[in-house]
Amino acid sequence: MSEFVFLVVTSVTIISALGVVLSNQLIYSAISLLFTLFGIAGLYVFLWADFMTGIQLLVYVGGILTLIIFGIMLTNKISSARLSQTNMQQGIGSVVSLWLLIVLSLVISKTNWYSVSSSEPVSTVDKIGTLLMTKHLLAFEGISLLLLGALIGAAILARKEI
Amino acid sequence: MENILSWLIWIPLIGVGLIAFIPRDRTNFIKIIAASATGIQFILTLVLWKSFDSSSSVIQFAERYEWIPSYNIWYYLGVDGLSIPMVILNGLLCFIGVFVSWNISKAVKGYFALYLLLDVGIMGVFLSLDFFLFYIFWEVMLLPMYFLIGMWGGPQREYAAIKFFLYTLFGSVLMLVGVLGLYFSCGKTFDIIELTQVAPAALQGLTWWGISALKVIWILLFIGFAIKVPVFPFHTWLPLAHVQAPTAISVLLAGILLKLGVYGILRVNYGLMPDGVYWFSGALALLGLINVIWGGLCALAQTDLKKLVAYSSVNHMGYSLIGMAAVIAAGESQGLNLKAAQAGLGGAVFQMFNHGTISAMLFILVGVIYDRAHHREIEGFGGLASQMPVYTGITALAFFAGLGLPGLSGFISEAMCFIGAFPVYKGIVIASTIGILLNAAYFLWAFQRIFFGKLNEKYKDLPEINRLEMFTVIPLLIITLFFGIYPSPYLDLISSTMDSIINHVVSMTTLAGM
Amino acid sequence: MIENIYIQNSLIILFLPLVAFVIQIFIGKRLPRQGDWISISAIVTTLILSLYMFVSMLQGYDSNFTQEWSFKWINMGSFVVELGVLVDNVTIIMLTVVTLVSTCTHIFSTKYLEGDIRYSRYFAYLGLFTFSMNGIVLSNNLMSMYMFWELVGVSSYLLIGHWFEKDSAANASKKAFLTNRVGDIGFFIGIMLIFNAIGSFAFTDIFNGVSAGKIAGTTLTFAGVGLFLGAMGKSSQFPLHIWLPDAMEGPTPVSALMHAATMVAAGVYLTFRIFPLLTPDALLVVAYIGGITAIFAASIAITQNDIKKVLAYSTVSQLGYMILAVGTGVYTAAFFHLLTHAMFKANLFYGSGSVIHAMHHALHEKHDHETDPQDMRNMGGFRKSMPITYWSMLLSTMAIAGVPLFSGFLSKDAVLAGTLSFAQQNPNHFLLPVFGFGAAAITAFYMFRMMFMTFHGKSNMPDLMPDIHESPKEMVGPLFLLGTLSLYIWYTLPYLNPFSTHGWFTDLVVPLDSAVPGNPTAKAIDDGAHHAHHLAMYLSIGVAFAGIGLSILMYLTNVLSAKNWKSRFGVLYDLSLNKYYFDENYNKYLYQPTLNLARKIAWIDWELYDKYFINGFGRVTSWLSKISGKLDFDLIDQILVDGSAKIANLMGLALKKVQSGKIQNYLLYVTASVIILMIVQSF
Amino acid sequence: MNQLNTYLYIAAILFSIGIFGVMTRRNGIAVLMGVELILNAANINFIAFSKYGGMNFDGHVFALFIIVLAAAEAAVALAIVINIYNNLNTINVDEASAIKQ
Repeated sequence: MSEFVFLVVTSVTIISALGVVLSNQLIYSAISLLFTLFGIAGLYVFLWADFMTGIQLLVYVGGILTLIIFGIMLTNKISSARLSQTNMQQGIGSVVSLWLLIVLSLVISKTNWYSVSSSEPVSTVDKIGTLLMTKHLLAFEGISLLLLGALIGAAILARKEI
Repeated sequence: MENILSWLIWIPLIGVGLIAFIPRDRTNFIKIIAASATGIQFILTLVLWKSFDSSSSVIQFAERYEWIPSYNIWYYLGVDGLSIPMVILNGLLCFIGVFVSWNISKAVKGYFALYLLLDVGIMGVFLSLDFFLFYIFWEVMLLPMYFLIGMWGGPQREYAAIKFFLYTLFGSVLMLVGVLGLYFSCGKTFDIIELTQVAPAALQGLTWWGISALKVIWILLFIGFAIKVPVFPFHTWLPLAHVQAPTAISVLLAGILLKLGVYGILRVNYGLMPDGVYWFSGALALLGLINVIWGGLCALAQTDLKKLVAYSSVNHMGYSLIGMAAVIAAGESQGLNLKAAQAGLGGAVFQMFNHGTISAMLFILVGVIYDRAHHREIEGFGGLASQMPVYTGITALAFFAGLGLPGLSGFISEAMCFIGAFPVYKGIVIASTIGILLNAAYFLWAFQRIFFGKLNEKYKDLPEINRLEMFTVIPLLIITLFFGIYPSPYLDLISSTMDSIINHVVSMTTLAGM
Repeated sequence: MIENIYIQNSLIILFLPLVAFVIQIFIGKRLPRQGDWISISAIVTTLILSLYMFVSMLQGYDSNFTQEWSFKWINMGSFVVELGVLVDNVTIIMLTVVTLVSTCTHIFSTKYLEGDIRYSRYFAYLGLFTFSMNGIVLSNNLMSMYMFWELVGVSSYLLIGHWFEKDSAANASKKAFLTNRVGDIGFFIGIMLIFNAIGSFAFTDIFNGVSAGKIAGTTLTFAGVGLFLGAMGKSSQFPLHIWLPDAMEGPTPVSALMHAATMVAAGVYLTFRIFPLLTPDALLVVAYIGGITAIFAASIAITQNDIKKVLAYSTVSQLGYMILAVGTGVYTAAFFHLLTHAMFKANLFYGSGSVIHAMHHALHEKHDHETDPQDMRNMGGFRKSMPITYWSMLLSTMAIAGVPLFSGFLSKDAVLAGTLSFAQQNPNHFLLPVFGFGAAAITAFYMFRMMFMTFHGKSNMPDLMPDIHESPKEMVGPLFLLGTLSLYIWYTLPYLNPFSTHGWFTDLVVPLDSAVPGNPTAKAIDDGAHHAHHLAMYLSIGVAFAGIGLSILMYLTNVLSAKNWKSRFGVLYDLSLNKYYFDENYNKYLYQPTLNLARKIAWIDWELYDKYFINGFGRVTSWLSKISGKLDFDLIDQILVDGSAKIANLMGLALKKVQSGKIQNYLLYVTASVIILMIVQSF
Repeated sequence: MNQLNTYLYIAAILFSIGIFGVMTRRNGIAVLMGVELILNAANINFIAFSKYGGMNFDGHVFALFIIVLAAAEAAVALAIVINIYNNLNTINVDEASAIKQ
């Protein structure tokens, strides 16, 4: 059962990811991205990362994606945003990407990964919280500063007159 | 008279040089120079005639200088009985042509310069005995002609000029290929006289890609010359060029240029490839027949007088072709009928000359009426006989000459062609005698429509032919009459050369090779 | 140079009219009286010379008299053409006839054409004609005969077209020339056939060659028929007869000279000359053509109303007689008929000319330019006003009708006797004498019809009568002279038997044996004709009087109504009146199709062949050149030549693109490089 | 089925797709979406290694940081895009090269 669900989640993720890059209309890409993000959240569930699943849904789906859709709506008329969604690199880009995929796959399959599977899942929230406040405190502070900077910067940039 | 032949060729060129230095508004001076250049040339041709030994068939007055030794090319001039009448005719017609074009008003300087250049080319072709030189003069002739038609011609002159040019260029390209074929297969020489001796043996049994080289070269050269003649399927440039060209150029075109074709066939095809004569003479006679009938019928239907005369040229040259085909009568297979061969070949060469004078006359006369009425529609005239009796008389004589009336030169040559060809090509000759009827029909019908009937009111003030025009026609008329009554001077001039051509064709021919 | 007096004389006779022609044409107009005296003195001189020769011929009285002289005209070694002069009794007689009639015509014309705008030109052409006719007569070879033959055609052309302002005259002249040319083609083919076989044009050589068998059988038949075709054209034989009636558009004296007495007789003269080479088959053709022409033309002449047309058809018919005679072998009879016919027919034409002249003047007085002065329906009762014309014409009419005591009787009788004898020997060909006698009857009928309509009865236009006068003496003189020459006595001297042709003529012109081996000898033919002579004579007198009697009944005493007979034979009458629709049918089935063919050919030549085929080459070439230009530019130049530059450029561009400033490109390169690095690393 | 390699492959696929998107899209926002895909692919790897590396939660923390960064990046990028759009009336990245100056 779970394997079937995993298969569904995986295929949703990959297909909708393809939809993101291939669809002609920007808004479809955004919607495809929504499904991709959902799918990835699903993958997190399989990876026993409950907190990350939540964050993924909250931040990505709730935040970034909303932001993106807003951006699309601000910059495009939805109906007319279908032309020339790709540049002329499409052909060579696909080749390169495919090669990249092949190379990566080769690497993945050739590498003998260190892998120990833990016996059962545990709650991740407290562990992450402890780590953030102890081992990664500095990074945590840094990232919050960055976030603040980005906030201010974005606000300034998005104003009509600079 | 050292180098008389060179002088003949280069005197008009000196004229061109002189004209080049005269201001363009001194038109009379230009005309006088042109007249004197051609006049001197004409006198020289007469001198040449006087000192020519007609009993000999060898090349006379030969001049031979090395020109481009690395390719064995010589500056080789000479005359024999085949070329001398043409040389004289050219001298005469070029001289007359200057007076025919006396009233040219547009770009006189250019006109006469080109005119003299044309003269150089024609004279050169008749005199040169080196193929390379021959070909160069052949092309030299072409260019002035193009400009003379294209700039001083009628309303459709550009079209006519380009057509003439392309047609003849096409022919000369084929000729060039043929000439080169001869050059490489006959020991790398351009010397026509030498080739005459060498070529028959050299071409014997030679094949290119399985086809007899002789036939290929014959056809190539024949088409090149046939376009000039013009032989039936290659004739359509002629009416157009004639109609559009200015009168003097039509005169030269009909009088001389068409003769180059026949001259070339006799000089080159007959001389170099006697085997081919046997092979091709039937076709030659047939083409002659088609020329006669087709040209005659076309002339009958024309409404433009000049076009009628142009088609009459097609018709008349047909007789020449038929006569030429008769040469094989002297062969063994035809029972050594030397009589017929002489009559036919002599008739063909005589017809060449006669057509030169007669059609020149006709074109001058058409020009006279065109200058006055500014059109050439046959139906547009009527009753001119009472208005212009002298002109009518002269035209009548010219027309009668054209329709082959005994007492005028055209008859003798036509009759000789027929009589000569008859033993060999009975059917063709009998069929082509219909041409005699067609000749009479189109000339007389045109004559009636132009001169007979009630005088067209429009033309009741038309001036009579003037002295200058008379001066251009009368000499031709006298020649036509003289040779019509007494052809011997001409035939004596050519007969030994004709005999040598016949002998050459007959003796060189080895039917086994065919 | 030439010692022989006969040759000298004949050459003078030949060339003197030519000299007159040249003078007249160049300066005639500027001379007093427009130079007619030059022509007349020239022609009178030739007449005197001819008469001198004639008299010396009579003095010599040698039936074998022959003089020949020739020179090499063309000499190309083997191909030699000799032209020359042959003088024998026939030539001398013919020369006398030509010069006599020509002299009469000259004199007659001075009045008839008085005041004509081209008076001098007219006399010039007469000179040209006389020259060429003499040339035909004197030729000793086919070549020069053919040449003069055509020249005669030209002078005929010029004289018929004398009044070229009239379209009918212009058409008639052209028609005459072209119809003659048809015959001339046959003539020329005949010449070629003979020359091909024998290699000479001279009559003597030809006859020797024929008897030597150099040419025989079908070829000889064809040659003979070919030569005869020329005679058919010139002598206006069926079916080439169409031009002669139209030729009446020319001045009447011309009709008398050329289209009655001499030129048309040239055809007969030619057949006479070539008789020895005609094969039996060819002779049959000749005989039938002649016979058909004789009766056919006569049947047309019955209904014609134009006085000159009647005479024209009668000429055609009489020429048919002569040809018939040649065909049946009695060719000296043909020549005899030629001689007598020349006299009386010329006279008849002068008479008609005189009548027309009078009519013309009378109409002119009345200012009537509508009425046709040649239409007999406008005449009648001229006998009193024009007595000399009447009597002279009556004499000639008697002659042509074949009334005894007149010349025509003798010659016609000889012809008919020959025909009858031929039919007796070849019963299959019984039609030939039927043609002959039938035509004789019809001739008598229509000739008297003409006389009665013109001179007898009441005038149909009485108001003209006061103005109808006898013609001036220049015109009456020839009438008188030739009228008397219609009497038999001139031809039978020194004998006086009016019923026998025996006389100087038969003594001097003796038939020769045919050169064709196997043909009947002259003696056999002569005997046959002699045998048939009496029967023929009775028959011909019978038919002549029958014709005359019918004519008297219909047109003089009006016992029989011509109108009734006309309606009784409605269809035949129409056919005859319209000349059997020959002109219409020729026009419909010959001229128009030829013209249409010519137009089509010209159209094909110009609009189709030239425009599409020849210009098609141009178009194909220009199309090819466009393609090759395109190839040249697009492929060679743009791709290959510029290509190398472009590749360099492209590489530059490619390298430039690396520095495109576009992040995405950079990303691409980075990714690609990473991949490459990874691959490289893995090896 | 549920082992490390599966997730790595999925991540690799997503990564490749993301790279493709970034390379080929003209629209700035679409490029951004490609970038999101790449980041997500990286996150999947982090989480997967975290699970199969003995439940080491450092991976989770990194993933968290990445999400934060992504959010910041998205905010700034979109601000820039909107600005470009306002100025150049297009958000196609290849046309917006005027910004190079």
